[in-house]
Amino acid sequence: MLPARFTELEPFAATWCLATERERYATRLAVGIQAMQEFYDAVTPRAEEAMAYLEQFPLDELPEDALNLLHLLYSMIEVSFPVEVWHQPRVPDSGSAAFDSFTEPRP
Amino acid sequence: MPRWPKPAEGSWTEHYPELGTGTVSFHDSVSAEFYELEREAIFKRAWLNVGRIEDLPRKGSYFTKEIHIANASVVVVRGMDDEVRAFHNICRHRGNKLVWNEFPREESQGFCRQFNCKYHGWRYDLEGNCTFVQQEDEFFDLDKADYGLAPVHCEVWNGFVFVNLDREPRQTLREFLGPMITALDEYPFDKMSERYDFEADNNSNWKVFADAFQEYYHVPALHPQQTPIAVRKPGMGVECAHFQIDGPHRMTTTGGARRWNLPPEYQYPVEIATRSGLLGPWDGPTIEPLPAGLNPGGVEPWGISNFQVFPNLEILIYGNWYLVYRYWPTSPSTHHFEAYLAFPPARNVRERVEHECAAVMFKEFALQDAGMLGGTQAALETQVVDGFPLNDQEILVRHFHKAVADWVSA
Amino acid sequence: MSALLPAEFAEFEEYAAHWCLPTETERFERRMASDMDEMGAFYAAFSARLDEAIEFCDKYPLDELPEDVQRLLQLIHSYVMVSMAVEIFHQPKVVDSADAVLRRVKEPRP
Amino acid sequence: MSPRYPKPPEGSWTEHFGLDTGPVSYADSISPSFYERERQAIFRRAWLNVGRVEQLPKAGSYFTKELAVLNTSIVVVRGMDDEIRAFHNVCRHRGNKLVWNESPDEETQGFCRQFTCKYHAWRYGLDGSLTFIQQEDEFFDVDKSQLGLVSMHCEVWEGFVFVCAAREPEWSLREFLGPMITALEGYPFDRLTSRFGYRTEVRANWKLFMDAFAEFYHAPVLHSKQSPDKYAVAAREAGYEAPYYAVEGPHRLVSTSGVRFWEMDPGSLKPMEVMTRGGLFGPWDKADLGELPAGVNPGRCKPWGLDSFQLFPNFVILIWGQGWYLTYHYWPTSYNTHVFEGNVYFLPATNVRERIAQEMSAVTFKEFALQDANTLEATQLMLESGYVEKFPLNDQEVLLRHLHKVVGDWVEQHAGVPA
Repeated sequence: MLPARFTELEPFAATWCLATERERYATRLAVGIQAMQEFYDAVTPRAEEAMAYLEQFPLDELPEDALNLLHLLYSMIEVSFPVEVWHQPRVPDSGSAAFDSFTEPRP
Repeated sequence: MPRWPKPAEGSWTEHYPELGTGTVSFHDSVSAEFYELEREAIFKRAWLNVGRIEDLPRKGSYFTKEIHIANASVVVVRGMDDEVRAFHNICRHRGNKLVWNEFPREESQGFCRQFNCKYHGWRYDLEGNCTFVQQEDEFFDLDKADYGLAPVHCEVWNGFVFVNLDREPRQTLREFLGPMITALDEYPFDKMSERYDFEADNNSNWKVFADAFQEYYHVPALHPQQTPIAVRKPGMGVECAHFQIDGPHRMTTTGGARRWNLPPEYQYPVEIATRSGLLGPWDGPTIEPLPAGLNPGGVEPWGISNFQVFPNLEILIYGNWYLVYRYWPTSPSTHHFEAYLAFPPARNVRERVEHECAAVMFKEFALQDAGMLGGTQAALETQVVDGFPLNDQEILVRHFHKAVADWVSA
Repeated sequence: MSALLPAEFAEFEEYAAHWCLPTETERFERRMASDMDEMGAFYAAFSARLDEAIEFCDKYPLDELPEDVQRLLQLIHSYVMVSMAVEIFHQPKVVDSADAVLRRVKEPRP
Repeated sequence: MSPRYPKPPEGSWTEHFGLDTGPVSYADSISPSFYERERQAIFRRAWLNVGRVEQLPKAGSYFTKELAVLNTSIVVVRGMDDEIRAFHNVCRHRGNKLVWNESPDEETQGFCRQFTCKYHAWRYGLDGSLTFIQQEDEFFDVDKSQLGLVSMHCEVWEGFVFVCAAREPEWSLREFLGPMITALEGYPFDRLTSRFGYRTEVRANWKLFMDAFAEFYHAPVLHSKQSPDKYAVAAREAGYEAPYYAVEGPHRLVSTSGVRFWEMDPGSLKPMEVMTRGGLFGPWDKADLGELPAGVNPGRCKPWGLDSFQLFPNFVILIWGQGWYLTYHYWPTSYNTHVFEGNVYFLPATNVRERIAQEMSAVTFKEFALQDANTLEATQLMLESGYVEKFPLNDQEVLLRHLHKVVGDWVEQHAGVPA
């Protein structure tokens, strides 16, 4: 799913290459903190390289594998709060709160 | 021919002539208007049991209690001076709920040195004093002494923590409990600290559910499985040995042979195997001497005593263990049910298994009650029938609805 | 697979993975999810050695049970749970309990 | 602790604006009857922002808006003449809801040449005129010119589409907005079109949630865990002070000073902020928006962080120094619930790095909002208990004092006016 030079991130692609915030947030709540930590640990060392790689394309003409990689980076941002800040999937004390995305730029 | 003697008047009900013997309306259990009256006249006036002293094991232990019908959330805490106090769970700054975790509508418990408001960081000590105001000098003439947590009247009787939401309670807790309940002063509830707590949200008015636990007339019909099928006989009746009423409170005592003294076919194999069951452990430590208040009718042989403390507390004493039920109204047709079994702490696995068997069996039959009473509520709400006959074994039901009506009209 | 129970009770290993459950909530749910044949088999097998199992556990102080003994105690608790279905109701669910639920929110450990 | 920023000569912002300094009651936020009065006195009279012109890109573009507070649904549409109009979303024949998809209680948007009722196929032009009646000759003396869609007053300011439910608005939109708001004219809202929109139902009165966003006194406390400990501890000890407040008519403004996160040492930053160069204050690399109108940062704060313009009754525009903006809308649905909508607007990203920094900023915004929403449910619950009735407010909370006062004034003034 990903560009060849990022093959070692392939194990995370099926779970985390998600096009919308809704899917990314739902996955964050579903997979557990351990899985997010593993994903975070794997993807953050390659984030800078991934952004540099993606910059060679115009933003609105990303090939499919590059688009998947961009979505993976969005997921990295999504899990950064549970991993870096909360140490749990949810925002603490937000048990009954929701805040649903209804529009966002594509890609 | 009754097995147990009735009072001279011929029945327990006529022994308390103010109860009458006519049919009873359960309109009080379906009416939204009546529910509003109960809110003000009962739940904002009566002493309400919210927990046990064992729920606050050390200085700084606290729990919160949602009293939905009184629109109140109360935090109960043991202070540095070991005093138990209760406060409205409201930060005095912007009215935020002070103590909660994750879900603001749910109860919580724990241990802390002070309370911190999540919103703007105001702090209160365990005695309710406001001790810290973030950026205090931005306020106008604010004196922290004026902004302690709003206190709730709180008193403890024999380890039961009661609160009263009235501005000035009309009675002290002991006055409210009266002689029949305070005759249990010497009963060592504190020795029974091994707890099995249950809760449920039931689709019935709080009184309809309480009614099911203050008469045993329904047992053969609703709970035939309490008796093994080999010895189950149609038309079996139930009779209590003693009834007593004191103010808004009431009690009944059962008597007769203990289940485990009956022939083995009266017990389930698991009861025989664990030497425990529906009525609790067969053996276990004895509590000596039992206070006389436990068996005010002097019933011999004594079975169990069921104390109904107005408005929504039941204490069921089996001798060396006890059960508590509380019924917290959440709407005219729903309530939050709490129950627990309390035993002297198990000293070994055998005792632990005895307790487990009692706790499991308790739940089995409570589920039957909960299942059926949703149906009772739905049927009562049709309001097709308004006068229901109550027999002498149901005297406590009759008295309960009268006590509720008396408080509402007072 | 490594043993869950003390060696003396190895014959119940086949039930252990399924029924060694630390909380009443889990045991009740497992009962609701099991059929009467499964529960009947466990009940029949364990009945004969229940008393022995309790004796075995009681060689240890209650608050210092080794892990395998704790699991044996959980199996005893499950036996009590299953006996309700087997002896009393002859079905997993409590007869006439309709949609009622009663959650056990606090219990001693073990 | 002496104030870091000078206060007005009266000694406080609160007194400067002529507001009372005593404790306040939130009875206006827990009362079904007060809510009914607000609906009449405020929401039926004020200009309400329902969206932006970018949501209507071409002739025939439309969107619907559910306005529970007015008991209505409206359809906003760009006509063939490029004019933007608003209509009550109800067919004149049998009262069916005219424009909806799948679920009649959900908002929708799209593009069409005319509106056709799903029930009996009556048709309306984009200007609201009734153009077709199925089996017209079966009706009695029907005059199509009398059966156009019922319009609602609609005006556009700087690309923001406002409606007014009054039969005759008491003010033009620009009069209603007043000089403090119209001084924003020229801000390039039309270029900041990359939008992240979020919505939720909050179980709290609409004003209580506005209150949470009208003061930053809570930020170092409620949101302390959002930042690494080093920053959080420093922020909490410093407390919060805004350099500038303004009040004009029913509207109000708070400005904050800037924090140069990117100059802080990494121990005070989240690793992901460093990696993506974005966060709560937006992308670290400031968008070049050219010269800004004088209405932005009117207190001339330096360094300047943001302006939060709170437009009466329920609309907030937050302009950030880093070159982006946020809007908040609080749509009441009952006395103790409302729908909260937050929109984040950036310049369209020209490359992946810009897009990533925007993503980080939007995700961070949501984390904060989630905390606020749950806390406010807890506040609503306790205020409704009624056991405490008066609450103190400090000078950093001056804007919420103003909001509750203006709401009270409008309701009071309208008392006795027939509905």
